[in-house]
Amino acid sequence: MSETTSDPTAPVASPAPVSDFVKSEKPREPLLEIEGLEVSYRTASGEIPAVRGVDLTVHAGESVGLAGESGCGKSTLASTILRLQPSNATVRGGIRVCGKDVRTIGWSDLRALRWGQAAMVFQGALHSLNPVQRIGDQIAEPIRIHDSTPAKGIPARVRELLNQVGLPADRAQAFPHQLSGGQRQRVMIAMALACRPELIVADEPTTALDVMVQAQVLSLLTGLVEELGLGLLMITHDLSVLGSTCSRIAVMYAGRVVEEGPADEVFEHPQHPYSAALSAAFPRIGDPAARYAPAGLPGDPPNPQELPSGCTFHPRCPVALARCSEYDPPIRMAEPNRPVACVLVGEDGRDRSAAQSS
Amino acid sequence: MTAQTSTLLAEAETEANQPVQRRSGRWRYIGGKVLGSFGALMFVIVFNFFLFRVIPADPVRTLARNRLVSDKQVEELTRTLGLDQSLPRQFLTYLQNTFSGEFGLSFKYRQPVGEIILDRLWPTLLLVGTSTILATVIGIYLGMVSAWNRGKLVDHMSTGFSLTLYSMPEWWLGLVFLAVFAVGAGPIPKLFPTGGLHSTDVDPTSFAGGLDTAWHLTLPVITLTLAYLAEYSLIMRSSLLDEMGEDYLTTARAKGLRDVYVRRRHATRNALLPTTTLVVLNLGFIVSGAITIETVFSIPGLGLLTTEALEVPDYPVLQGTFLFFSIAVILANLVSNLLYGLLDPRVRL
Amino acid sequence: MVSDRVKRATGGVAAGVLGLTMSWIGVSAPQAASADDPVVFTVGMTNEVDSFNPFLGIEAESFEMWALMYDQLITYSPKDMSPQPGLASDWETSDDGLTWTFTIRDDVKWSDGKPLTSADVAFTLNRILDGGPEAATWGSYLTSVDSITAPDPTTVVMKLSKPNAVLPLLPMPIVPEHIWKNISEEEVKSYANEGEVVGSGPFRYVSGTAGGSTYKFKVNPDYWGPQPKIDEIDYVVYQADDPMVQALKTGEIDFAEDVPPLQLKAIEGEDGIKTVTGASPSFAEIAFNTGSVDVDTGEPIGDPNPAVMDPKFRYALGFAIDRDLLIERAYQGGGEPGDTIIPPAYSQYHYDAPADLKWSYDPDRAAQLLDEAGYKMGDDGKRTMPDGSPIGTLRLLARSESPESLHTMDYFQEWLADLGIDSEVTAMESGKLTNVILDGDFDAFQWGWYVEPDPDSMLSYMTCGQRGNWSDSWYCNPAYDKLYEQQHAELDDAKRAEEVKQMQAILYQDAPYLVTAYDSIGEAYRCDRFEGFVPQPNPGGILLFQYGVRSYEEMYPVTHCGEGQADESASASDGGGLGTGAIVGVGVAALAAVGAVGGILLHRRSTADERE
Amino acid sequence: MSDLTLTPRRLTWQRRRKSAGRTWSQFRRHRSGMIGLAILVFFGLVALLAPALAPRSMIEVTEATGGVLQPPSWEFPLGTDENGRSVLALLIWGARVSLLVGLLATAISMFLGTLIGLASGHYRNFFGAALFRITEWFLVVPFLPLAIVLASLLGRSLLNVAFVIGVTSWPATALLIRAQTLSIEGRPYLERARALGAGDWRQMSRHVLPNVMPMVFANTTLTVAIAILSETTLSFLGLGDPLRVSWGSMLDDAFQTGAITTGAWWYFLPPGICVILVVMSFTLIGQALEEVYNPRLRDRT
Repeated sequence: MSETTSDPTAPVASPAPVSDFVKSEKPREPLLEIEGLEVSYRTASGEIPAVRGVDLTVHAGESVGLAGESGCGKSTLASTILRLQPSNATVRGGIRVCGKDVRTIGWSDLRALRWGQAAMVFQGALHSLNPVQRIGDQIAEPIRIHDSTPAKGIPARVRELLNQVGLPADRAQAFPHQLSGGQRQRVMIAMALACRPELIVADEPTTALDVMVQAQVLSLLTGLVEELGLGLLMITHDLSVLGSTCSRIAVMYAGRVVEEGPADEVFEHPQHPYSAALSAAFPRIGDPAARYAPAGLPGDPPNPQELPSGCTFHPRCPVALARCSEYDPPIRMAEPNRPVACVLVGEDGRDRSAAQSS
Repeated sequence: MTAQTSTLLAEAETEANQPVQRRSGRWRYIGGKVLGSFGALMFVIVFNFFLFRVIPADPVRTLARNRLVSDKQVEELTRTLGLDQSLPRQFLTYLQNTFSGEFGLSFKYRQPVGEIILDRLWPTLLLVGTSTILATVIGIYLGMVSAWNRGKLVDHMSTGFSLTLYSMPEWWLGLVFLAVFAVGAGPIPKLFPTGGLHSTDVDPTSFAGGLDTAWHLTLPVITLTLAYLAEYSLIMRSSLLDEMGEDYLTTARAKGLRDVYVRRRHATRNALLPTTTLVVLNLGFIVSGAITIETVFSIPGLGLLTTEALEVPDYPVLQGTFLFFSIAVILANLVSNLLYGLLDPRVRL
Repeated sequence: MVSDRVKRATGGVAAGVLGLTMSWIGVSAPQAASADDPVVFTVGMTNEVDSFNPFLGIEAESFEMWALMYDQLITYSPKDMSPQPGLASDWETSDDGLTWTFTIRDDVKWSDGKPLTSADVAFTLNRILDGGPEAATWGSYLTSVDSITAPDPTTVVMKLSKPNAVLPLLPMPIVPEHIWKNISEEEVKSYANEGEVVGSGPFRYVSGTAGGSTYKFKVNPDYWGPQPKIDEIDYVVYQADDPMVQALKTGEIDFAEDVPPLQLKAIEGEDGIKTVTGASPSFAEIAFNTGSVDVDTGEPIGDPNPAVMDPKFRYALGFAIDRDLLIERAYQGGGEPGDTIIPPAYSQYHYDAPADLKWSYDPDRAAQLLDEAGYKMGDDGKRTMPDGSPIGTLRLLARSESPESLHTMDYFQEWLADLGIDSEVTAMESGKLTNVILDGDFDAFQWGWYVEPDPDSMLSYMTCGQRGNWSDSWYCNPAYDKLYEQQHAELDDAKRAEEVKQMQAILYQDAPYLVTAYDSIGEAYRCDRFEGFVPQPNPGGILLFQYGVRSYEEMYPVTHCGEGQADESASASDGGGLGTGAIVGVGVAALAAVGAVGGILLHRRSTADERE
Repeated sequence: MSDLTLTPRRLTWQRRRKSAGRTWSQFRRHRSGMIGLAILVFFGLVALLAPALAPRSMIEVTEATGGVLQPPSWEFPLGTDENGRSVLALLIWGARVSLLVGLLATAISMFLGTLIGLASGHYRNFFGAALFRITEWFLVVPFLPLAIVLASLLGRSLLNVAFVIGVTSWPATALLIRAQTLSIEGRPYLERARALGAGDWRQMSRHVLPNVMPMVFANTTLTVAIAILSETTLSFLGLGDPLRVSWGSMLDDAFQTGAITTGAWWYFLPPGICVILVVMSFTLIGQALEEVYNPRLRDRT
């Protein structure tokens, strides 16, 4: 068991901005490395591709956001991280978590990794918690398996976790249906932190909550990630959530990452037309232009069984060129550390102006 | 009692008492249930009396035919059986007796019905008790195995096996077992006795007597067990399949639990909830189901007592056994409701 | 990851199961029979004893138990059921038939050692006279008896208001006064008479409860009569014939009572088993509605078809019935063709119709008699009433729980159709049939009667007085009633027999009943274990459940079929318990199961961490 | 004929045909459902064509030609019973009674169940609650003792047996329909109907019933399965119609005449197997229908 990076109870200096923290600490091995991941489902009506080649890395202390409309394969990707994908899925490419290749290690090692090194926070907490088991027991369960805390120490650890997520200790005796949506999500987070993992994968953690509670839960999650120096992979369709919580954002469309880069870059200056449309869909307070610009995209996400030819976004792309319908642009660096998969970016990533005029 | 009916009753129960929970505490829930059962008991007691009075046959005539001669003797018999009183009068004495726990004298055996029922009770309880326990354990295990291996061969085989047993009259299965194992067909020797509870030359109270009774009960218990395990395995299977679709199992797997613990500690335990209530509910109906098995295997239990009493008709005995069967069902119903309230926190306040 | 605790547990379970199976085999291996073992005679039957209290029970099985436990004043001779001395060694009656004096034996003792005296006899008979359940069961034997006294320990005097030809027949069991005198009228209604029973009969009650499935008796060592050669009798009740017959084949029981004809044929050939088909004093008949009336007002009630009310019509139908076919098909060979209501078993009173009147299967004679009676064949092939109007459809009622009843009526419908008479068969519960009979809404039905040794009761059912009570054919013939009264008071046996036969002659002509068959009872026993049964009536009668216990007294154990002598060293109880072969089979199966389970568990342990 | 001229009545019938077509196409995909249907059609034909397959005289005791309990031979493919009748002929005629009683009993139980279920679901007042309580009480009364008593009470004819089974199995249907009614009553369009002045009876018959019918139809097939089992059991206990041959009565005769001990397997095996096949066919069809109408159950197979 890797020792914890920092003592959770020790006070931390004022939280340094995440981005420069990452830069200075480059040499450490990434927590999560996904290279050329492809996932497709065997169904009665043939193979359905869900993820068509994704590269993604998350370093300790770094929080990466993964955005995309529903059906773009982001949840499938999340499930492969801990090899939780259903039996009819075929996975190709590499997934390394804390240095171990998740697809090839034996079951006992995988089980040690699950929740030991990487934990998940699911979307609908009411469904993801066992309805007939007390909250305290559900949190204690992973501790008993992974952690070395002695049996009598576990209740204390559970109380500590509940405090960490801002819940009163007596909530341990309650059942899931006796808690509100926000409280349940906090329990999920407490459960995720139970074995002091290094990586947290949050799959749509706040989608089911109303805005006010969503803000609280997000600040709690990001605060803890910073405080404990964990790696966070936040998956959601809500770009504005990623913008305010993550250091880097990757945008996925129809099973592939179409743009990646520092959060504010991608949010403010999206290179890929889809990211632009996505960020435009979320109004910013105080920005008058947002009030007039017609937000949203025509059409719906493509049906994975009949993906459009060439660049899969071209039917809905406002700046699509004639070439886009046959040519599927590979990912290229628009700027250092800014991969974008769009023909407009061009080989050297410079001649964007020409594209805008046509 | 079919799987489908019992699920309905359970759903009706939870749905029916839904409004009650919200406003009141657990005691109110239990109180409501007990009151409901008491109402049912009253209904059964009254229903019981009139049901048998309407049978056209006159017990005195049937009893006396071929044996008694003078009409003086017939009057004498009518008086000793208390049948000369007017119907309302009989109803009053009936009520007094029932509440004072005295069920009157059997017309045929002239013994207090309570005693006869107690004498004939233990074979039925022994038969039904062991069969239910076995049927529940095997049925649930079978349901679990076929749910976890849905679509695989073992699932098709076990569902097919359960479906065949479910569609089979259990007493016919008993007949086949008798023909094959008790009478001996071809190579199979006469392994088991053809009926009854004891061999004549063994003292029933001794240990050997106990073994002898067990030896006599083996075939009937196997028959009844097979008949009811089919139903339980089908109930368990569908309840487990419902659970398997839930997200909290993915969470459990994500927590690093071994698959077998995911099943045992989470899926099966939650699936057991509705199944146990249905099984307990079913218990009440098994007691009356034993009638056919007791007839085939000549076991002097309550089931047989009922069919014999019907020929006379022996009103007191019929009322006694019918009341007993109804109480068994009402109790099973009550226990199943309370159990459901106890086991499933979502229901309890 | 799996704790050792689980491993140890599975090991323990396996050992436990093993131990149990081994003990099971050891304990119940059949003990070898040794010479001084008690000679146990086991009887299988298909009906329970309803009460051991001789004043309450009604079933035939209960009568048998009382006959074993208690003595009777008078018993029946096995040969022809005529009265024989019992407790009363001698009896005589005054000329006017109003005083009967019985001499009681002085050498009889109760099982608790007290002597049995005339006081016990008088006490028992007076209890019956006083009414209550005692009268309900035995009252008919003491009709018109006024008083019973016991002037001295060996004489009992009975005073009558009217002569009663049924006497001296007194088959009621004599109970000990010193026990029964403190059982009140109310208590006797539910007095089970089980547990400590004081009796004087050839056997003593050991165990068994009313409605239970096993009853045990042991021999009375100082019985005054012939000393039985068997030590114990066990009765076992089976709910159906099948298991009983099987038990006889496997040797669980030595005697099977009332075996249906088909199964009797099936085991006829078995070695060590002898089968007997004995005439039983009961008959089955097709009864007609000879004219149902309201007994008080005399007004006709119900709606009988006029044709069945005409004696000629009924008599003619007597020739339409093929009784041999009925016996062979409906009774599967278990019976004899019937003719009158007193069965041939009571040869003294049985009436044989003269050749010219005697029924036989002769449809032409039936057609001819119908024509003579005016029921001519209409042009539509259907016979009409004498006045030409159509007869309509006769309603034939059968009892739904008796296959013989259903099949008899099926055949009767067909034979009527052959004669051009329409009819339809309806089946109903016997309880409901009784109500229909009392309302008179029927033309014909099928039922039967069990006839007691004294014909008086059976003959009374056909008198006008019994209409609306026990008479089910509504038959009323003053000449018949006059003869009934005469025989009821006739003390001279020969004269009485003559009068009884005349009554049957009248019934034969008027034909309210077409007696179809005399039932017979099938019995089977292990002739390699017991012999020496005394049939009643002899020959051709049944072996057990007779009037009297002579068979139990005369039978003796043997070792092989045929006329084996009384062999002291007979081993009577080698049957019972598990066949050794069976136990070994079961034991081996249990062992294999344990092995298999152990194997699976071990396999799963080793691959634990490989699996998901 | 363009759609415009469609009268509302023809429109509803067209929609019903289309939905029936959809049901059939979905049903066809259930392999088990189809097997059940095949078995049922086979036995249905046997029952219908009974007089052609085996002349009625073959089951008359008086016309019996074979010996007693003869093993199968060319003349009697399934041997003879204790009266010498051909067991095969009895089996064919027995199908008639078993199916007839099963369907009749279900009709009664469906009629009673639907009526009481609708009423107890629809009426919120005391009347509705009382009906529900009574249904629950009747469900509590054990089936077999009540059936035995009623059978001996009414006498033993085909109609009475069907009535007895119907009367003792309606509570289950009533509960199902009550649950469905409650869920439908909650829907807004019923308030609209009520607002438009629809009376209780109109609401129930026009609005609730058509929605409940599909579920009832699926439940019917399951009830028929149980009704046939009950008929067989009652006949075995000797409470069936003595004048008609049914599989249950054949088994009763077999048991009474000792076919078990005399080893006349050809007399007691075939009726049992026929009962199993028919009951299973109805259960399979019922389950398949349930899945067609209730997708949530779809993953159950």
